[in-house]
Amino acid sequence: MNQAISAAIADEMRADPDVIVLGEDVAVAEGPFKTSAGLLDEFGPLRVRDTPISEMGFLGAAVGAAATGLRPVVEIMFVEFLGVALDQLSTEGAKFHYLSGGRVTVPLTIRASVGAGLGFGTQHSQTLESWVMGTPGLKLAVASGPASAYGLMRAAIRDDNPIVVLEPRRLYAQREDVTTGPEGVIPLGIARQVVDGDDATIVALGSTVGTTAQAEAAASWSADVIDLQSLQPWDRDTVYESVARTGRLVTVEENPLFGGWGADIVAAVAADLFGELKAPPLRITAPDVPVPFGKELEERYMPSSDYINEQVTGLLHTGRVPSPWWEAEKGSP
Amino acid sequence: MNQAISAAIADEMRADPDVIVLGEDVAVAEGPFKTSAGLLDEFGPLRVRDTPISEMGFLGAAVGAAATGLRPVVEIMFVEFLGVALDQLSTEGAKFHYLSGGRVTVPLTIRASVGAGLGFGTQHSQTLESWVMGTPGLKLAVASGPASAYGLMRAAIRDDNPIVVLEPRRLYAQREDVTTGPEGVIPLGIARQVVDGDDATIVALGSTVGTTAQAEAAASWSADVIDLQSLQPWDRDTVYESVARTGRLVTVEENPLFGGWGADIVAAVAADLFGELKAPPLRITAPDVPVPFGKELEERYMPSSDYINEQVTGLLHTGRVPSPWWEAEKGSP
Amino acid sequence: MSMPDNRLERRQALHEDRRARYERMVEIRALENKVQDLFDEGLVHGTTHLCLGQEAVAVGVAAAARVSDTVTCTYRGHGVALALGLTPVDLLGEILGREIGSIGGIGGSMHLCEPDVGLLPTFAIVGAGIPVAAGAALTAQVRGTDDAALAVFGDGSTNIGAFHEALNLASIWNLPVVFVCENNQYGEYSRIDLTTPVDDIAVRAQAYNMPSEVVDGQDPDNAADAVAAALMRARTGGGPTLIEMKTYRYAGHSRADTAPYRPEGEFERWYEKDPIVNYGRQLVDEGLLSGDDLDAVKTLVDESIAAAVETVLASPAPPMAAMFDNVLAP
Amino acid sequence: MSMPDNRLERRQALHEDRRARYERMVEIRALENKVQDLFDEGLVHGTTHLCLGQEAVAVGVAAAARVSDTVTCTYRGHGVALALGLTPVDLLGEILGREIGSIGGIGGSMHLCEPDVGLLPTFAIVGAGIPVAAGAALTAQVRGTDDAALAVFGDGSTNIGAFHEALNLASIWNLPVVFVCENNQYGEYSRIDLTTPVDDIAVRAQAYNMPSEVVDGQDPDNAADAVAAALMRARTGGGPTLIEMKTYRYAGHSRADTAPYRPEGEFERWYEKDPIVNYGRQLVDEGLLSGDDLDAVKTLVDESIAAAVETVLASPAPPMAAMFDNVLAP
Ligand SMILES: Cc1ncc(C[n+]2csc(CCOP(=O)(O)OP(=O)(O)O)c2C)c(N)n1
Ligand SMILES: Cc1ncc(C[n+]2csc(CCOP(=O)(O)OP(=O)(O)O)c2C)c(N)n1
Ligand SMILES: [Mg+2]
Ligand SMILES: [Mg+2]
Repeated sequence: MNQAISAAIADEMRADPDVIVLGEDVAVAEGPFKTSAGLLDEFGPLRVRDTPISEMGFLGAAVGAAATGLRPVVEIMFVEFLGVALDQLSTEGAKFHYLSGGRVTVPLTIRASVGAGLGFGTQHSQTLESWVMGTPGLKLAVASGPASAYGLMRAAIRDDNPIVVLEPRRLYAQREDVTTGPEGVIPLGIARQVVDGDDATIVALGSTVGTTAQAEAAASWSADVIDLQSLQPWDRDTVYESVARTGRLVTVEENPLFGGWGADIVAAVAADLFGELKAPPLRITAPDVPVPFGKELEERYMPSSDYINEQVTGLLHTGRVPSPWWEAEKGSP
Repeated sequence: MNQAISAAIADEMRADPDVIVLGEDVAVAEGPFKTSAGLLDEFGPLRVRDTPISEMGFLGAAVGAAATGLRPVVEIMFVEFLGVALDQLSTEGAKFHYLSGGRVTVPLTIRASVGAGLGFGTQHSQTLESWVMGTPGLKLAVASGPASAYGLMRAAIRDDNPIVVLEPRRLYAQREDVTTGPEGVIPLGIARQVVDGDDATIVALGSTVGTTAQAEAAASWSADVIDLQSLQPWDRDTVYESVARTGRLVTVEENPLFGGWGADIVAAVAADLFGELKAPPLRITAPDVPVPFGKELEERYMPSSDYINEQVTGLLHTGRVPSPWWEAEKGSP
Repeated sequence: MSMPDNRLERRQALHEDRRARYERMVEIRALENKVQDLFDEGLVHGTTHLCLGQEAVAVGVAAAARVSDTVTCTYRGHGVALALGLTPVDLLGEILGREIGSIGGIGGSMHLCEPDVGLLPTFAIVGAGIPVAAGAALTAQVRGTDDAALAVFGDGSTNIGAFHEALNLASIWNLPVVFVCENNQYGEYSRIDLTTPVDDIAVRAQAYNMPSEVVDGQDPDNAADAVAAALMRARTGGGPTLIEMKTYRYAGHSRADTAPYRPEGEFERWYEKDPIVNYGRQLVDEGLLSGDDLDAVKTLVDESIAAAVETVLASPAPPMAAMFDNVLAP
Repeated sequence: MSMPDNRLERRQALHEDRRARYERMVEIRALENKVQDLFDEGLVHGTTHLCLGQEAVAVGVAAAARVSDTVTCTYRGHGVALALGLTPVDLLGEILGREIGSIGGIGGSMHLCEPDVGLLPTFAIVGAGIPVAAGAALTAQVRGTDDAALAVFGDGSTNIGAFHEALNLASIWNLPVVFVCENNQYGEYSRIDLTTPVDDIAVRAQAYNMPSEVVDGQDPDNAADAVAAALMRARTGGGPTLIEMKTYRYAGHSRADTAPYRPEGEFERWYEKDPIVNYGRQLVDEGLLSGDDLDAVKTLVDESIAAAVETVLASPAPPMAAMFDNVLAP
């Protein structure tokens, strides 16, 4: 996936001289995750820049550059680092268009790596969509693999709004053939149905798309598996159409239950398709704990395909929301 | 309400010499909203301190002070300013207990004023619970008036965890008799039923508690109105008990729909009380826009008691979720 | 004497004509006093932060910068905005929340904007405009123009991280940006020495190996010259500069604050350096204006502000649907 | 020669005995090398940030501070943690994610903690520990003890806002805190001069009217003396100090980084100042140790690290339920 990201940025940089890249060690070192491979070589140090460690400063500079005509692509190495820079994203960049009566645009793409699974520990393993959600004026997309990353990244760079693109870190090493060029672009705000099935609609995002598809393939049931792709705005049409058909909604999230994006999907569906649900909506999530380091614990923290299978099976058999795995675990001494 | 807050802090400062107060202009000026009246006089400059404008710095210092034995109460004048300090709250303070194997505690209270209605404009009028939600290790409470502010503040200061207490700014001028002393303390994590009724369970928080009670009093229907008080953790027992009885759930939020706290309540109820809902869960919120300044626009932005009444009436009459007011408004030229 | 109401002409005048600088300072003061009156009459929803006493800094900055430069400024931005070329109607319209305002009444006193004269949306978050100005300078650098950017901010803002990060970035990238600190001696209700352990903000530039200067901010020519020199350095590849303008906030921090925390006699001492009184005297001494001219300026300005108030009060509130505009760019 | 395994004794030894300082540096180096080996063998889940080459700073800090002082430190904290008194088992246990680790295998390499010797949870966010140390100093000030706090952080961290805000706060409040910058010449893969426009980090203290000093960080006594002097000033009401320790990171930034970006000969030049080689030589010259003693220390340390690895590998992974512990305090 890191190659797809480099390629997407390179393609946009070729197409538009206003596209620049900023971040810590994105230039000479080509990015800590090699997501800007070849960019410095091809586009030079004026457009591809290593920054000091100062996320507020360079994200703010990117807001200013975007507001005056450039199209910066900013790397936030781990999404947690937005915690030192959120003001510029949410309170400045996201509100400039509004606060200029529509006369200033902020075509800014912020890429951030997210998620658990690589042993980076509690402060470098969250997904944190919740920090970005609920901010009108921002868009938010999440990549689920190489093709998805390529397509969303190109769309994000072309968009005239500030956009956060989250990249599940453990997918960087994933490889697949990617359609590049215009046909590879994935419009923002559109979900993608990955698997077709009957018994449920399972909405996944980022890292959980693959796990969910795997779960479905191995399961005794079949389901529509939807890669939401964009979270802000999210694609009601695709989700509603599917739920109207299957009658069951499941969301699969890598984040803790409380504050997770799944609640928004569930709340919307529960309100708008109330009569059409055959079973309670089920949210499959990580537990409400900081991400633990120990390898087995970290593995368990993320919803596995076995666990997804188990949970959906439970829902289908009983018509009720099954207990999450940790209820038993926490009970035991 | 500002007097109640001053009184709560003063009572805790009297009870425990480790309680200190930090913030911009909280000492000599007694707080921009007069929420620390009398504290400098009574407790002196060692314990009541004006800070430079550096929320990351003084919130971080408060984390360090809390981790080494003090019980700081930190004022974040407008909740948006957490955008320059979130790292210390969410990534440091909230995780210290976990990352010390339970050996370090962070008894830290962060007070922040929130909400629209006073004409402070787009960058000073949000509620932003969403920034704090979804962070295991943090607690979050929201005051709905003087007694509530007094009780929650005292509980927060005594608690051994980092807690954010949000204070709806337009309630500062509200006055009511407040039971002080131990009986006035409101345990965290407990909701309070404000009104009893039959037709629905309406869950409100902060500024919407009063508006909702008002709406209910004027309505042709009756409802349980619940002041959630604590959002993290929130009181499932009280909400579930009520919904199980009324069969209808409504949440009333001052924030935009997407990313709002109501989604979590709705998602939980939709899952756990699926069979018991007689109508779709309804979320009454502000529209998904930055907070506008113009007086009439800002008034309209916040759910009014008339609008709440209208929405709930619509739900009861049709059994469906009524359109929000802005659907019509946006449609018109 | 004339008062152009076209924004670009208003701006142009400051470059060419020192009498226009005087006029503009008088206008800023009159507008701010009017805002306070309107506030006291209950006509201003929300809050205001007046720049009374700081008029010369605003005019100096605007006189030195050109319209293709980008300026970021704070909530205490009425003066800077007027000086850059916005009209009293633009401002009062916005402050009073009317459709005719700078951004249609959606922003209020703290949120003004006018791209035509280089003003990005003003910032209600302390320090936030500083890195944004560095970013505007980055645009000029990447595009190879000789435009520059300016950040205008207060003394208290130099204690926040964004200031530090922006100056460091600007220095290491040699960005064409001028950081203008309006040291008005106070951040909210706190005197600067209670929050800031240095006497001169300008020394902070040393931490970034950046040139800096302390400037008397009560003289518009002086202010303009300092900014112009820094801009010239910026445009010619010499990198950023920090300029500390010593000035004074005559009013309280905001709204109804009467500044009781101010030591006795402080205001009076600063008033001896009043930019309008002194600059007027200077222009008279130089024979550029007569004493009568000064009175005429005042009269003209008062009339124009009164007319602006009238226009604004006759302008409608923004339509309800306006709150849904411009959330996202198409 | 003895190697106490009690944390307090380990710490105590550094105050009293320069041979212990030598031992501890050898131990840090051996442990870091072992961590690299274990990583290369695939036994370390996640990442590591080694402090090879920086051993003298860690030992100097720990020798000067007392256990009632509070220390904040970064992800590059193995050395500081060992020096403060944590045992190789504490560290390796945590790094390998075992129950026997410093915090039970919940944190990993970047998250060590030991309140008994004053170590708060180490920080994986650049700069975050700096204000937290100021806060620990605030506790001492409010309580009127003569304890102090120390923040240990890298050169690259001085470009982030938290550094600036913390130093400003510490200065204006005269807090008893010592800011120890380990200038190891690199932040990740970037040489410091690419991100930081000053030659000496120490000059940045001028922006806060704070004393500062550039110190040779390759000599543990030198480092200890500088920190001790600053601590003494802090304890006696003299306020904060910024100390820049010039040092060098022998390994890459993390994990498999081989530091290809390093200019030819740079490592070799720094290795001439190797803290262990030189300090060993010095102790021999002074007659405190013999050449054989140096060998014996190495052997002893290697054995103890080997034993620690064995102990740790025999320790179980944390139970699944451990992830639910300590989320909230009761
Ligand atoms: C991050 C942040 N913290 C606090 C505030 C509240 N606040 C508004 S103005 C102000 C004082 C700023 O002082 P200074 O920078 O000197 O500017 P001045 O108002 O004097 O022009 C403060 C603390 C804010 N708007 N943003
Ligand atoms: C806020 C933040 N930004 C970026 C990073 C990623 N990062 C980890 S270590 C590092 C380099 C830090 O350099 P320095 O402060 O010199 O410390 P050193 O690693 O050399 O000890 C960076 C950029 C981070 N952890 N936190
Ligand atoms: Mg000021
Ligand atoms: Mg370094």
